[in-house]
Amino acid sequence: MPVITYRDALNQALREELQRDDRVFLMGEEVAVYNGAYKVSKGLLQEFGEMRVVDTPITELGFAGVGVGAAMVGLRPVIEFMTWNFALLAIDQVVNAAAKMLYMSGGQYPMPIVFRGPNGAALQLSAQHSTAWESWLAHIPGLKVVAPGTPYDAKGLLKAAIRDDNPVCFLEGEMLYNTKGEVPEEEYVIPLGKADLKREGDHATIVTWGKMALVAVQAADQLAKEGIRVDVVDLRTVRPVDTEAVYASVRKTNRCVVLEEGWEHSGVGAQVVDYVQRECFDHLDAPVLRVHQADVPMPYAKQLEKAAKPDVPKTIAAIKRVMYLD
Amino acid sequence: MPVITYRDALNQALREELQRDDRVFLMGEEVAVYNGAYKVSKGLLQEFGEMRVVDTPITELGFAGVGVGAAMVGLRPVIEFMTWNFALLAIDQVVNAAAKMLYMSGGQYPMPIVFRGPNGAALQLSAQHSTAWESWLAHIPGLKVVAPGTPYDAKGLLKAAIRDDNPVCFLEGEMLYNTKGEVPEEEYVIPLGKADLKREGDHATIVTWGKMALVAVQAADQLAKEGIRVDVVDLRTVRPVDTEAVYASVRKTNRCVVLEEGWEHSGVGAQVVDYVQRECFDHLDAPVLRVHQADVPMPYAKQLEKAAKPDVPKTIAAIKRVMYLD
Amino acid sequence: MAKTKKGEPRPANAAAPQNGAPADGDDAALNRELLRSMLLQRRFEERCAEAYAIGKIGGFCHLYIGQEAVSTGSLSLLRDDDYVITTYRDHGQALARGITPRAVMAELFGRIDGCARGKGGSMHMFDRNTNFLGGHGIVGGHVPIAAGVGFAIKYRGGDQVIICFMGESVVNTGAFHEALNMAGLWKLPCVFLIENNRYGMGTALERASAIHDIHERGAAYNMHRDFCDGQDVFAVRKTVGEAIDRARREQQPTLIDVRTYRFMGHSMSDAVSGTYRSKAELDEYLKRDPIALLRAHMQDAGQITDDEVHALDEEIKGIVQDSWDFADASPEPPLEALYEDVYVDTTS
Amino acid sequence: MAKTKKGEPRPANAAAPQNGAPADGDDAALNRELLRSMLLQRRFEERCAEAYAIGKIGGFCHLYIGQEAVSTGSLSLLRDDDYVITTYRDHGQALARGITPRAVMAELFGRIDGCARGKGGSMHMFDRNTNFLGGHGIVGGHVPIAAGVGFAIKYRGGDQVIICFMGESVVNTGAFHEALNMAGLWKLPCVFLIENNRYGMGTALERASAIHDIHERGAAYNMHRDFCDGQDVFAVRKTVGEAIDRARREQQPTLIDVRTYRFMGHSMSDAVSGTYRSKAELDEYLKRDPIALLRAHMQDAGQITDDEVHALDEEIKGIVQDSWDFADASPEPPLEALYEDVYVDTTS
Ligand SMILES: Cc1ncc(C[n+]2csc(CCOP(=O)(O)OP(=O)(O)O)c2C)c(N)n1
Ligand SMILES: Cc1ncc(C[n+]2csc(CCOP(=O)(O)OP(=O)(O)O)c2C)c(N)n1
Ligand SMILES: [Mg+2]
Ligand SMILES: [Mg+2]
Repeated sequence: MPVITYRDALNQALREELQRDDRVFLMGEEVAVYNGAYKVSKGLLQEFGEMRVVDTPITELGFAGVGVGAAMVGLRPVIEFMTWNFALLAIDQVVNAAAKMLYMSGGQYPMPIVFRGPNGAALQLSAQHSTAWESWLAHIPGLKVVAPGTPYDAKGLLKAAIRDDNPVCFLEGEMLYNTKGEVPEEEYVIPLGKADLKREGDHATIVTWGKMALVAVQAADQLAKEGIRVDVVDLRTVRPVDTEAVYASVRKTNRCVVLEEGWEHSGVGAQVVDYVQRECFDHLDAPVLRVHQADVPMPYAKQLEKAAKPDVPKTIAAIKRVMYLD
Repeated sequence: MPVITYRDALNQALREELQRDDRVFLMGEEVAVYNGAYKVSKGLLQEFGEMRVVDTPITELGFAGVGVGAAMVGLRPVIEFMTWNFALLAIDQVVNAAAKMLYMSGGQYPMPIVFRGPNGAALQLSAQHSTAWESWLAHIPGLKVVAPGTPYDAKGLLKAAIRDDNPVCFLEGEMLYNTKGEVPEEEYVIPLGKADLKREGDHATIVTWGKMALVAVQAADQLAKEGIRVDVVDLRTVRPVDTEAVYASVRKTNRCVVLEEGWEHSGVGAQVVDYVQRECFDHLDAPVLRVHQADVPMPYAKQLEKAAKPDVPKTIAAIKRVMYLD
Repeated sequence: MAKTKKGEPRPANAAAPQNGAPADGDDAALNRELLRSMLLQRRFEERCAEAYAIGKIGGFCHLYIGQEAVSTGSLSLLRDDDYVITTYRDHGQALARGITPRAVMAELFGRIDGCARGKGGSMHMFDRNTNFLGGHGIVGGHVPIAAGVGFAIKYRGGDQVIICFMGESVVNTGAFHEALNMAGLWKLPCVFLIENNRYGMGTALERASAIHDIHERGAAYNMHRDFCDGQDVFAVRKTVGEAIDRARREQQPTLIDVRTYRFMGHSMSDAVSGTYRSKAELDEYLKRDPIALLRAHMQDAGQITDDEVHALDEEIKGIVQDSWDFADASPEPPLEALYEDVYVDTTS
Repeated sequence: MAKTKKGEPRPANAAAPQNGAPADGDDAALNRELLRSMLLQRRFEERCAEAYAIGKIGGFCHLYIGQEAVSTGSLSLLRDDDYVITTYRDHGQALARGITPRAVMAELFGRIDGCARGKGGSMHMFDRNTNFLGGHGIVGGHVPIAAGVGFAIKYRGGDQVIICFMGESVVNTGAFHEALNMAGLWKLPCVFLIENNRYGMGTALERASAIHDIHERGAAYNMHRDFCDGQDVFAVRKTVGEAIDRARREQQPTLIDVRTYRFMGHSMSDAVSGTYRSKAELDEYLKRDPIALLRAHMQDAGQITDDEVHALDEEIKGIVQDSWDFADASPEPPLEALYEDVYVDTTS
């Protein structure tokens, strides 16, 4: 199977869906002439022309709304946010328009739109460019929220997101774009809302998604060397959550750590904890623990940033704590 | 003690703080000539003049930013959002500017600013006007988030919020403005971050805040008639959470229900569950349960709206479930 | 979803001149359609006020009384395959576009036969059949959406247009600015129609906008711009007609300041006058009631008699009563509906 | 927090003419200050590029090379108690305003002696001592903040002004529009200074804005507007000087299109030319290097000799090297700093 980058996997997904359905178009800042700020849309302008790969002014609120309008009348926009940090400016369109349109129109206006872009921290980008937004987005009924951690998942889930007739927020990772993995040549689509067991074990469960799937797998592999076997349940989609997959794992392992990139307070991780304690109450041998960003805006200085971020050692420590090994 | 409305309590707090400190000003849509869309600022224009009680154009992003700028150079703005739904347009200023300014300036620019307005649903205002935003706001380090449920709390907390040198999001309730309660004549200030035990009991705990404090108290009073005694822990501030108050109650009652106005997924309620299961694991005799809005945008039709909202019967049912009485 | 039912009034756009040329006042049949459309809105809104007072309508309710020439004049020029989008003050345009009074009233009553199945309410009228894209509650929020519809029309190479109605406060919002810049830059077939009723809630235009001739904002986007008297349905038709032509034939957007006035409070919870505008000012504007002006014109031109006006009015009152009865009889949405329409379960 | 240290260059504003009158080219002492300021920025940025390449600076890093006449020209006119706010492309203004090269470099290196204690980095220079209100990373986000500072000045009855620097892309953002409308409406003492380097990342102005003379956007806000050559420090001083006067004396805002060019890529990760702009175009603009232009003027006017230029350059290189050494020696923030500055624990 070809080994390609996460970036190329996304590029393939976009290309294939643009080819497959001429209602699909890509719009955002620098997506066309510049090939994308992170080169995810490389070559698409040449192949599909400027009506289908559209550079916008710096107007997140405006072009998100353009996407909503186009989706209302039957197109299938893929709206790129250069990063999700800037999507805050557009969030009214995502939440008050895209997510609510079907409902407030009494079912008349489905919203086949994808909002996508890198989410969370890269390296030393400081406070305004480093936030992971999935907890906000997952809060909102009407949205689906997807956060793939591998090239394979990225491609299959982006294709599914574009084909879905609901608004999908698709969270990529700047630090993931260069990561590599196997991606089949033949077409495939991964259904939204299905978790993937990235590692199997019976001592404890790590529930995670997005960029942290990599961290979880690394932690699992390191723990394996110490004889500790953990399940890594990669949710891939944080709205809806594949609760059955989570419950199945926790009922097997009786211990659970939730690993997320973002902040603790009212994070998706808290929701997973809520699900687990509610449905696996009698199975739990320890409180569910969480690993997440320090409760601070992201600092610039290298070692502060490192200290702020969730990582493999912190994950391993949490696993050991739920196993009462520390 | 005088009995006044929640609206008048807020009005008193604003008036007193405007009198006390001439760096304090109030800005927002319709706050001046119109006396506030919900009349919270009644009479303030006459008393303090148009430089200190300022009507704005409909530009949430813009005037929130004006507040941030004014706060940077030493004023103490109180920014009114006509409702928090519209604050989505301004959220970049609240989150990326106000909440992060102190940190990214390395401690040089504190942000003494209050963002306030009604939060959550009133009656039949439909999908775009009915959202409770505390779960989003509480997610953000750098913000404090306050949600008073009674006139007494509203006044004391708003005064504290205005005096605080950090950015405070202050969530009121359209449905609370006309509710009444005792408010002393003499000055008082309620510290942010302190919960209040609104009812005392030993069978179970209800943790709640904001508008739902009323619902919780009503539920408690009804349960009392059936001989079920519950603690009502009114957090009043959802960032930071007074976890000690929560733990103390749950360690006493061993059963807990979290009641919130907003949506379930990654709500503040989930965070409270996380705290409780982590710190009171061995005390819990049942999973923590939650009562919250149905996972849908708010519908207009009266009985659908009623079905969507958390209320006294749903709270009582949850209490009975954690007590295994159903 | 609303379907046009037999026996209900046809929308005025049935009478739209094929070539989009401005109507002069000579076309008696047309004028009668315009009068009917405007009168329907007036009588409908009067009954809404009544229904609101007795609690049959809830939530926020923004009446359109005084502005009827704007909706009727502009929408009378559209084709069926064109698009309309507007704000929360949407009853008037909904009716003028041809959503049935029954479906609009049922929506207001929160019933299953409403044009949004009772889920939207007063602020969120939607109707796929008439390309009525809502009823939006966030001031300014629908303007980029309108640009997106314009984009889609251009994307498909169609010759439809969209009219985007908005209050004059909208011109101060960031959403307006971002949308109009893109519409000007990309040459989108949009008519941005400001219903300038001089107040945003309690704030006079002059207290909110740094310029007062607000169509001049169009200059910032290299956009055609115009203004007209919004109480004169012929003036509206002329000015909007030119803009529609420009959008349809040249894919050029236009910003129009249509100067009108609302005769009621901002919403049902706002006094008609007293705080931010005087009774005297209101009285002055009441002299330019758009319906009275059209009727006077028609009477002067011998196009309608007093008796005919009276008969028309009675007919319309009957239609509105029918819509009330219909809405009242329509069931509330079943509880299962709560969880419907959050997601569709289709993919394409 | 940065304090001006002895032996470090004084900011050019030390030489600001008391009456704010535009400088002509005859004032040798002034011109030498201007040259010094611009050269400092140039040499500083060159070393930043080097430091970035070897990983001493991380994150996004947007250099100012080519635009130095804009910062120096405009900030040379400010008083110490005036305010400055800008974007992520902020090293140049930080130095021109008088934050020490040491404090700026230490910030870039992420060290405790940085002007934001290592927490801000390249995009977030802050300095309370010089009223330097940041370094902001959200395009357009700082423009309402600038209006807020203008509001505060007016609130207090002061006669300060604020200069708000921004890239030309900013004029398309909603934040810009909302802020400028309020500044125009309320007459705030703000100078909105567009550093129009013709590109927002890879997007040419003409592909993003529906109008190309972007200062004309000011008309939409009833605001004074002007433009000038941003490579000519005298032209910048003249045009910005008038705007500062207007702000200070009449509390009138101005929007200025200062036409400049960046000689480097958008950030350190962007090629200098090749994709969205040609080498030929770049070469054409390089002929109008603002520092070369000023030096040529001074040499022609006999205000400076080659030897003096060389000596000045060497001195400045020494200062920059000193800033590097200082930054390199400055400790990383201790781990406790992670949790500091999230909240203050004071009330007022
Ligand atoms: C973003 C936003 N801010 C505030 C409001 C509250 N609000 C509803 S209508 C209105 C006034 C709008 O005035 P205008 O645009 O002139 O329209 P009109 O009501 O006069 O038709 C305001 C402030 C809102 N709905 N959305
Ligand atoms: C709201 C927002 N959208 C997108 C970005 C990403 N971005 C950073 S700089 C930039 C280009 C800005 O160009 P301009 O305003 O002309 O300033 P210049 O970089 O040329 O100085 C973009 C798109 C951002 N930081 N903020
Ligand atoms: Mg109006
Ligand atoms: Mg630029």
